[in-house]
Amino acid sequence: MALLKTIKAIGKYFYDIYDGVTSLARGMKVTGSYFLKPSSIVTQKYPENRATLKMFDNFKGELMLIHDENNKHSCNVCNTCARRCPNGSIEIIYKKVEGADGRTKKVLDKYVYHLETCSFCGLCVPSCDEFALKFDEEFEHAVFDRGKLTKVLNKPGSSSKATKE
Amino acid sequence: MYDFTPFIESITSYLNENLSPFWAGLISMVLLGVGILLFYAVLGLYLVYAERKICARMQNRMGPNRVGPGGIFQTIADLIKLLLKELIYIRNADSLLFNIAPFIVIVASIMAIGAIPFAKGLQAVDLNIGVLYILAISSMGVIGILIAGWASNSKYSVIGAMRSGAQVISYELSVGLALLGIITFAGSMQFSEIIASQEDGWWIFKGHIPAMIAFVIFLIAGTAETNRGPFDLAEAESELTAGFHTEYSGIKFAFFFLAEYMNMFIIAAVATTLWLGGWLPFHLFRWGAFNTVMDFIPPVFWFFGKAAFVIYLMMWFKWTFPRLRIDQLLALEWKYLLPINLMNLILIAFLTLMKWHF
Amino acid sequence: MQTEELITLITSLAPDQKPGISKQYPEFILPAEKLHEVAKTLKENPQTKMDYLFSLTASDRKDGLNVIYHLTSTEYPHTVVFRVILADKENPMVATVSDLWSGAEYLEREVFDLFGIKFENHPDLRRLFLDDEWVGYPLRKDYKDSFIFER
Amino acid sequence: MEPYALLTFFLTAAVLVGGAIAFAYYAAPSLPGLVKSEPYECGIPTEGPTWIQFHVGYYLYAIIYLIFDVETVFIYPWAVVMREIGLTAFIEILIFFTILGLGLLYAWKKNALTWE
Amino acid sequence: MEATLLDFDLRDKEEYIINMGPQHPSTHGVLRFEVCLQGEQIKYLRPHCGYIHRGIEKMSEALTYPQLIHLTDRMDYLSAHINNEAVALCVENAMGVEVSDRVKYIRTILAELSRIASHQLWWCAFGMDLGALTTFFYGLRDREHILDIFEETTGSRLTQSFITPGGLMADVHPNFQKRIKEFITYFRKKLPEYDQLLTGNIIFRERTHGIGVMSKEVAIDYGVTGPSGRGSGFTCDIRKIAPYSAYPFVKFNEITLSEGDTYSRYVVRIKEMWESLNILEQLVDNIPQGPTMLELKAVKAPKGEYYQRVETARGELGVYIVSDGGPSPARIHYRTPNFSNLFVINKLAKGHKIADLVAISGSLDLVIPDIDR
Repeated sequence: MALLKTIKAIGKYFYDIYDGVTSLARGMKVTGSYFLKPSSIVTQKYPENRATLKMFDNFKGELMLIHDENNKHSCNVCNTCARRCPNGSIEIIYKKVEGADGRTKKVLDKYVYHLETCSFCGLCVPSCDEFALKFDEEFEHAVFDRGKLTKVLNKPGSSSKATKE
Repeated sequence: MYDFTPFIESITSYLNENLSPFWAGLISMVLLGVGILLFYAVLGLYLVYAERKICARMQNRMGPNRVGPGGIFQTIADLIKLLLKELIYIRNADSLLFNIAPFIVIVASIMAIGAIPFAKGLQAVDLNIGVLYILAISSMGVIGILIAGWASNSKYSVIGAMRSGAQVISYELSVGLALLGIITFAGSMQFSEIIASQEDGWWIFKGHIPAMIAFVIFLIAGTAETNRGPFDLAEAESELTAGFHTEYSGIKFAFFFLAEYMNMFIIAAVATTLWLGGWLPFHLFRWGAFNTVMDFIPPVFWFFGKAAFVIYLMMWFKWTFPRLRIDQLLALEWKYLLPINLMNLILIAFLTLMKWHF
Repeated sequence: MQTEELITLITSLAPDQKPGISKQYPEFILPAEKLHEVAKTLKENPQTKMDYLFSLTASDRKDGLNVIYHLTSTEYPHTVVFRVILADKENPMVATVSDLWSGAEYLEREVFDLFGIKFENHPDLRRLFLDDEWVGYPLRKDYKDSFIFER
Repeated sequence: MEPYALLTFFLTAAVLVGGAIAFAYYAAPSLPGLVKSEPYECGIPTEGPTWIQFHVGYYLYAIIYLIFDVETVFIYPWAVVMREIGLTAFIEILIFFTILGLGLLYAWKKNALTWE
Repeated sequence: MEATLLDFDLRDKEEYIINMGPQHPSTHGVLRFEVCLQGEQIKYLRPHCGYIHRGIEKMSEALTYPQLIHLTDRMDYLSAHINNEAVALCVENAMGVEVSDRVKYIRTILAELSRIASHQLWWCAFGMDLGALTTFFYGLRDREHILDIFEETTGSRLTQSFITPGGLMADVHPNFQKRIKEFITYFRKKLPEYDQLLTGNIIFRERTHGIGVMSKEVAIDYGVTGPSGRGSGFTCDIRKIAPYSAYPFVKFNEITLSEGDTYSRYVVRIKEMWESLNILEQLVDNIPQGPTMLELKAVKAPKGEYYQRVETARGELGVYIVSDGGPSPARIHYRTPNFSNLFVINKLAKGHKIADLVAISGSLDLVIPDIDR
């Protein structure tokens, strides 16, 4: 009985060696095969491929106010987006203008967007009933000065579609 | 063909004829020193670059590709960076030992190169106990690691030093016993004679399976001796942050880094010389034409080609396997490698006795 | 065990229990001094075997600090919620259940850290997330400090 | 050249290390600080002394190593002359290895080869 | 329960205390282990957390329910979809509304994709912990495919904020189904590679077998859930116990192993990836038509208390909402899986070596922001 046990132990000893060597060889086969396949390289040369780099359709890059070709946006200063933003990243500065019909109207002065506090949750875009907002594909946000992250989204000289008359 | 002996002899004789013996000796020393430095620097930089490229390819990456074509000057840029980095001194560290540790590591790796035959006649010293000399010198490096870990006065470093202590007491044996097999076959410890004994075939082929087993064991133990993955317990990045060289910065760290690669080269060079025929070209029986073509390739290329193959194997290990634990490291040596090694040596002795090797 | 049986069992242990507000799970409002006893019985009773405490938390309500225990069994599909209301906000105190469920030790430390509820017989009651020098208990409604930003 | 070659190697190493450190000493910036000179322990100050008596689990291995390493040195001369002496050397080494192997087996059986 | 106080008293004697973390390559975040060593053996260890405590629960008290999701994204950022789903389900339950089947299906698909992505990241980080550096890149390479699907549909790769109370932020991208099917075939080919590289490897097996054994009782006692608990035989899969979203419609197995060591925790995760692929395959072709957002006037939970359990990639996530009937919760508590999974580590690592601690903490798959919240 003891002999059988010893033989078994010795058998297991050699099986372990065989098992170990083959298992190591299997692992080496994987890495070795990738070594021989340059086509399997998945990394990209980033700044060089900037021209061909395309983000996905829905990519949430940076908030922007949509301007049409006449430099008009459709923000009507309802402040919903600012209220919906969990971080207070949107500040809408407006001025009161007397309209043609004599009533005072809110007109967008500055649409301030704090990129530094934005967490890209995307709550602002669907909240807008006028579809005035969207995310663009800009992803290179790095700047040296934090102040540069505070952006004014309405372009200079632009006006709202609502205050056309 | 491609014999370096006349070239070197002509230099020495030229110096001896034109200068006094003292100056001739000094100038030849300086020439040799410059040669070593150049060789060391080029080889070190090339090996670091090769490792980066190889591991990148295995990991589906591109590897260095910014500095120079294909990133070939990346390591030079790194070297300059490391040279210009601040040398941080650790409070309460043993400053003498702390500073001497990189020196010991570098000395071990440089002095071992002295006995390696790169080509016919291109060997600094052809000691009659060359194998023993390399074995003795290269194990000095571990002492440097031990000192570095202990002197840093950092807990991670001390644990790393303890681990390298465990490594030195284990793998030294396997390296020695694996080498003994070929010494038994060749009947000499002199590198030139070992190479001469392989004129008619490399030992890895002539020695049948026992020689191959010895080769594999030597590779495993050699990888462990150089503190490389999967045996990099002394620096074990994920456990000890950087192990024994946690506290070393700038150029002092670079020495440990460089020495690791040089030790790898030394192990590869020894494996090449003993098993793969050193600088001898690859010959097949009776294929006269094939053998002539092989002879045209200079021996230096043969040597470095074979060494590069062994180095590639070691890098392949490192980038595939997980790291061993300290008790497994010891168990692997004492329960597997050592008994196999002893049996293997008896087999080799038997083969030698019966003259069954070619 | 059905909800009715649970109610009878708990009522027999703590006669002054009150049914809680949750509609999701059977909930009981227990007096602080009875909590440990009831919890122990529910854990050890072979018919209930409430061996898995999946949530222990607190909330600051008008009637005092509530400590809420969510218990379930890994054998039976029943879940029970205990609530202990500590009206004394200066020195709220309740017995620890960390001797029954080891996981409770750290959950209680978290509650102590953020609500200041002390757990009697807790083996290691220290702050978990905040510094030991932190003043006040942030999740209480009356907590004020300079970091709080009013919208 | 030959007699001084190894000395040259040693001196080259000294020049390399000394030169590079000297260069770094002058070229690299040096802004020592109290925090900077602390040993690294993941950002937390070290607690207690580092150099205390350290329990290592492999002292038994160390003793066996000592034995085996000395024995290995004995085998080197044998290996060189094995070819010339032949059968006698083979039988002698067989006896030598039997004794050595028994020692290893004994250590194995005694669980000296298991990390406690 | 072994008393921590007793351990604490031992510190008076001369001991070798070493800090692992907060800046350590293998703690996967800012967590600190105070480890007491004897040689290489761990006498005891104490986890210290709070380095990344942001007070999400306090912040949430000032936010409306739809706004909560951008914070839950950042708890366990590797299963952001599932965290969002938990909040969404809890609020929907409170309001007594039910989303359309389309939303349920898409939520479940996204959740299973996150689970695979999370396990992939865990796999590569676990290999790194054990010193196999190549695994890291293979795992990330395959994870990119899932992140691309996420990016195309939700616009973000990590903190997606896509599942919201009442439905989804938007409908899925037209390529959604095609890409998932491509991914399933791709990943079915790559998963055996994981086994060849790591699972079968003798060094790996020796490193993980019998290390950090957690019995079923200990797992239940500490509330260790998810793959870590299931590796000990604790059947704690909320997808089976209390099915939500589209899980009642699919057939899948709860993977449990009884050994409870590091290796079985590893195997559970590998098998879960296969199982998640099966779930995806069942769902992806059958997404029904329907609205993706409920027409809700205002997202307000009625007065009361609500609890919702979901299964994230790391275990049971509970969302506990106390509402006063207002637009924002009076108190919200997240019972996070990693919190419970972390504190069992002293029990597991005691007596093992420092290298094993790395393996054990890796096998528990800790995400530190989820502990600290």
